Amino acid sequence: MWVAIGSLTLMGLALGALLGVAARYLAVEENPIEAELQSMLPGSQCGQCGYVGCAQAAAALARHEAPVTLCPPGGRALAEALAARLGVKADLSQVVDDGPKLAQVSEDICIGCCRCIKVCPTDAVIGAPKQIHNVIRDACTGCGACIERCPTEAMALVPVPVTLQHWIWPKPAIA
Amino acid sequence: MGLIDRLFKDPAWGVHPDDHKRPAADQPLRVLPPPARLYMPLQQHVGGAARPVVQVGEKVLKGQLLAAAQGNISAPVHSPVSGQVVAIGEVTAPHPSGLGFTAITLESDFAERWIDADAVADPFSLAPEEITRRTAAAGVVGLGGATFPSAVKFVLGQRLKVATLIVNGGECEPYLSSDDRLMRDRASEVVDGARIVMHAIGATQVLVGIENNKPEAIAAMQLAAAPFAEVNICPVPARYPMGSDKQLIQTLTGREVPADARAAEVGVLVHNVSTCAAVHQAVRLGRPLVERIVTVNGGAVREPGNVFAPLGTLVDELLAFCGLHEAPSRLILGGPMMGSPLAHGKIPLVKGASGILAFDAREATIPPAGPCIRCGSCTRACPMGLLPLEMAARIRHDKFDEAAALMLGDCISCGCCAWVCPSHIPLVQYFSHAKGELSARERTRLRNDASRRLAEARVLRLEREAREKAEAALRRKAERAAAKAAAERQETPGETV
Amino acid sequence: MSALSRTSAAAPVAAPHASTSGSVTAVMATVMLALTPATLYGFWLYGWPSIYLWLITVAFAMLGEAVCLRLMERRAVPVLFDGSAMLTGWLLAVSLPPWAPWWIGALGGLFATMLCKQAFGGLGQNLFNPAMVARVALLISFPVQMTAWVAPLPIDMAAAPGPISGLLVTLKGIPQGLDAVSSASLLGFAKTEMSRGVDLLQSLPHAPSLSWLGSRPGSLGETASWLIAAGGLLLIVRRVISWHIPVAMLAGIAVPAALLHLVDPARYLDATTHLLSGGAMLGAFFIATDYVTSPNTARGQLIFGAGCGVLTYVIRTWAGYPEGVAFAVLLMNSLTPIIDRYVKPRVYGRDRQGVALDAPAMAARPIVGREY
Amino acid sequence: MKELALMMVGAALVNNVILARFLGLCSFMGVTTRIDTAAGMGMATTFVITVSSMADWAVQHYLLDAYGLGFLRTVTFILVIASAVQFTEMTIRKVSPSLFQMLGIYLPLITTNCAVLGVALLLVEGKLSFLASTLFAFASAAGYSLVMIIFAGLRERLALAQVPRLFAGPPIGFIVASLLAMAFMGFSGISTG
Repeated sequence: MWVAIGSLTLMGLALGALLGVAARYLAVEENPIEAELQSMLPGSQCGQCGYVGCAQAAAALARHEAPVTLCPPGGRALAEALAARLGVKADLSQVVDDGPKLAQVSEDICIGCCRCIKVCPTDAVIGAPKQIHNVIRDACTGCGACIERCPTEAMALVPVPVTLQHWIWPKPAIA
Repeated sequence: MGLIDRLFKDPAWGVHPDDHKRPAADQPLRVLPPPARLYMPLQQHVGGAARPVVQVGEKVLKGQLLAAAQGNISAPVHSPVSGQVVAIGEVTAPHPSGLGFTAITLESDFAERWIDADAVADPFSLAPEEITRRTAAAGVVGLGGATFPSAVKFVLGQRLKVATLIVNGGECEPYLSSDDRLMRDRASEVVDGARIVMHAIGATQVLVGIENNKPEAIAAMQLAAAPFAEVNICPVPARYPMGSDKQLIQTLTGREVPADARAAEVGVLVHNVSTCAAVHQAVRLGRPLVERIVTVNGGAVREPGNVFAPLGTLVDELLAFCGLHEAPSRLILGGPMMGSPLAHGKIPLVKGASGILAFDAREATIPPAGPCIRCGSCTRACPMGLLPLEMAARIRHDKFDEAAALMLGDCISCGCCAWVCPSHIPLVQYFSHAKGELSARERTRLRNDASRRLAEARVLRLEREAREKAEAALRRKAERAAAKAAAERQETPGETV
Repeated sequence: MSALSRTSAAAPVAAPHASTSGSVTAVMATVMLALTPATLYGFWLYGWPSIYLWLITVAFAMLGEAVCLRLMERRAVPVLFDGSAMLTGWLLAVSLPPWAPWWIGALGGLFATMLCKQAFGGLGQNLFNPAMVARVALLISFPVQMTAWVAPLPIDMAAAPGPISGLLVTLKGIPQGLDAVSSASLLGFAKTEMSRGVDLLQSLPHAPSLSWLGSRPGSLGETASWLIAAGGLLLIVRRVISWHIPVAMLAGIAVPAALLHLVDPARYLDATTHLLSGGAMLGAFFIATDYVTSPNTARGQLIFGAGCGVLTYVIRTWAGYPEGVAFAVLLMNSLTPIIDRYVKPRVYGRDRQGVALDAPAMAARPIVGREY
Repeated sequence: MKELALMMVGAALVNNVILARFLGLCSFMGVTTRIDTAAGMGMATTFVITVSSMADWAVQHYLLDAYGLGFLRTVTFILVIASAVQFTEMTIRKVSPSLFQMLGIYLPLITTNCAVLGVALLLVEGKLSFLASTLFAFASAAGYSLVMIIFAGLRERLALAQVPRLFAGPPIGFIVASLLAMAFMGFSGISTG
């Protein structure tokens, strides 16, 4: 009886001590995956995922608290990349990815209120008070933050037109 | 071409489709009279589109500059007829998408009046830079189908001190015979052009690779090249895709072009025979590239053959010139292995168009695709040593990164794999789809990087503005305080004095 | 005019706009053609029961395929007649004991196409050779029936069962007392004698004889080595298969056999015996070369073939079963994805590891054009 | 020497932990979607099996047998195994975070991987010497890794196949496993010859 208790206690203590030593030498400071995830995210801090910014979203992803499909601007490609990186299976059927979009100002409705300029995360809207605003296409991420702010619904997201250079062969129909 | 040759001498890669070149190749070259209306696209080359320099309503002469090159890699466009500019607008591009692109519409006055040619009697007395300049000004681009501006390649060749010019007379695509016809009829122009190119890039020898299924062309070229020791005519086995740069270089020199390098980096430069003839026209005669030989072939064509046609001619006009038995079941720009399907015939002839194929119903029928049986035919046929079946299986499941890891990027879209597939799987379409998706992702990535920088810049800006605002507030406060103090002082002047 | 040249504006058809005249059905037909002489010889050698067994096996293989296609609500006709199910049934039939009862063929045929092929998604998707899976499953489940070899009893001999009594053999089993039944093939005989402690030098003179002609007890279509080899050569000449797998597999059997026979002839059979026994020839030319379940690079095929050969030899020599081709093929089938993953052809402009070649080194190479 | 070699072949191939003894099926189905992951799992489990069987041998001989504490066998063995697993987990987390991510929950679950305890108990049953038991454990683990890698290769290809909906996922996985087990039956009889 005492031999059993004693031996088990001793074994536990010895192995525990061993692990304790090992834990000191093999300590991992931070989750290195977080920085990598953050670099994969768009980084426009648009907030559509519900987190304050991309860094917070990356942290949530690393803790497996957020779904890989969280980022609307990243679309399907980003969701796939995140799923592969995190080694999880993602249900990508829910991701609506109907191509990249751009904000566009409807010039006869815009009143030049400048509200969209203030919310644009990439400074893609230019204009001055009482002047019709415009969107710099190369800078717009299509995040849609301006749409909600526009008091006259002059802002709309339009799909990026397909050009000869950007046209993609359709995938063959699977036999 | 015996069994021994087949076993040991012929390359292991590639396929050997029925070439269907004759009788079209044996028909004498016909000249298409200028059509009433032509559509000269601004982008007939790799690189930036040309910028129009003519106004609607302006009268132009044949060979007059219509649009100037724009950017480092670009080529100008010249008028293929004399006449009048009637519009600058959109026409359907010779592209599988059927999307439009900008073209200058011309109305021909049928006078065929050329601009005053700036001919050069002895191009070999010119500096290489001058030849390059003239070639660029004439709008010469790679006429084999790649349509890369030739002058840019000359500069590359000069810079990398290329010693060997390879002239590509492979023309391995079935049905096509425009290069064959050119070499038979204008061999001396090709040889002269090749020597001018050699002079321009500072090379010391020219190797002309011609597939051995064109004995007449080989004979004509040998005759034309006889006076010039540096020009060697090298018959090569007729095997698709011998006309691909990389495979021709490998066959003629034993060198391979490394995956991340250009041909010039291994000391060779490849130009098509038609390009050489165009250089001859441009430098020796001062004529810009406004016409080309195009093969009109296919089961639906009544009189298949080669036609010398002005660029910008509609495909319909070419087909009408050669006659049709029946409504074509499929129209193809280029050869059957790599050509683009055309949605209709209202598409202009461009610089890179070596052939127009109008297939009848029988030719256009490809059996429906079946499952892959992993027979490995595609692997054996692939001239690049890739694994088409493995890449396609991954692309089918949208695993583009895995396909890229199998070197999808090295695929030259030659079509050998899809041609040889007993299950008739459209492998090339899988690869084109995946390449498009991958480049779209790359664009998205670059865009994301750019927007991240913009977002960071915005944060900095907001911080700076807040700081400046605070400073300004402080300053105003200080000024106000100072002003107040001054006012107080003014009220009590006695103290300051 | 434009109306004349208008083609369908639907989804564009990608290049190439031409295609080989070959097809899956043509490939299957060529393999069946190559298999025909050995099968006909088997029919002649083992008489009517073998013909019935062949018919039943092929019929049930196709039935299994048809049932699965119906269950998946796909049109059965085009897939059923692409020849793959028939070939699967055929290959299974020729590897069965010729006088096996009908339910062996029926079960095997159904098992091969339903569980080993259609469950994976049909042609091209299976991981294991369906015919060999069925054969192994039968061998494990019904060892008695699957090793009841009959001595050759050519169809034109008086003692051979006629069409009616042959049918009875297939349906009701081999009648008692028919002296056509012989206990074992040479490999089985050697194994039994060895386990009784009789070494080969003493037992071999009493062993069933072997020959290229194939007049020996064995599976339906496995015995006529020269006919199988001729069929295999036809496939190689017609470029249906390449030489790599057959040569590597036969070498994989012959080399260790020859070496060990040299070391101890009393314990190890010689190479010729191994090559002519069992399913070695059939396996090398028709079974291991199955496209779907073998690697598709030349080097991979050499590894695969050699593996099949060596494993066949190992199982024949040391393991419990007298014949190892089926097991060896299945084991190598399971390794095929790994071989395919690590053995890839060299990509143009890259070395074997996929690293781009060095441009300056390449530029320094002398220009060597070949004369054509 | 020959006996040892035969015993190792028997432990690795003939009486394969997964295919013949049906141990460790949890990780066999769980982490074999990719070859890399399966190889990582195989190495981790090999380490755990080998180390813990060495320790277990010592525990069995010098503690349990010596003091007649046979009833403590399972508890003590699990204690040893759990420690080995903890150590492995820490090492992998340090050395290869991506492998750590991919193995996920299956890494700590090596503790409850019956293959580990199974091999340890088989050793006790076999009453082998220290060297023989270590080699037996290593060979068993190598057989486990081999089958894991083969199965992962097959599943990678299966992921590209168009398996009917009815069979997709675990069903076809088990069918493949059964066919693989059948193929491995070809080795039966080797270790006794």
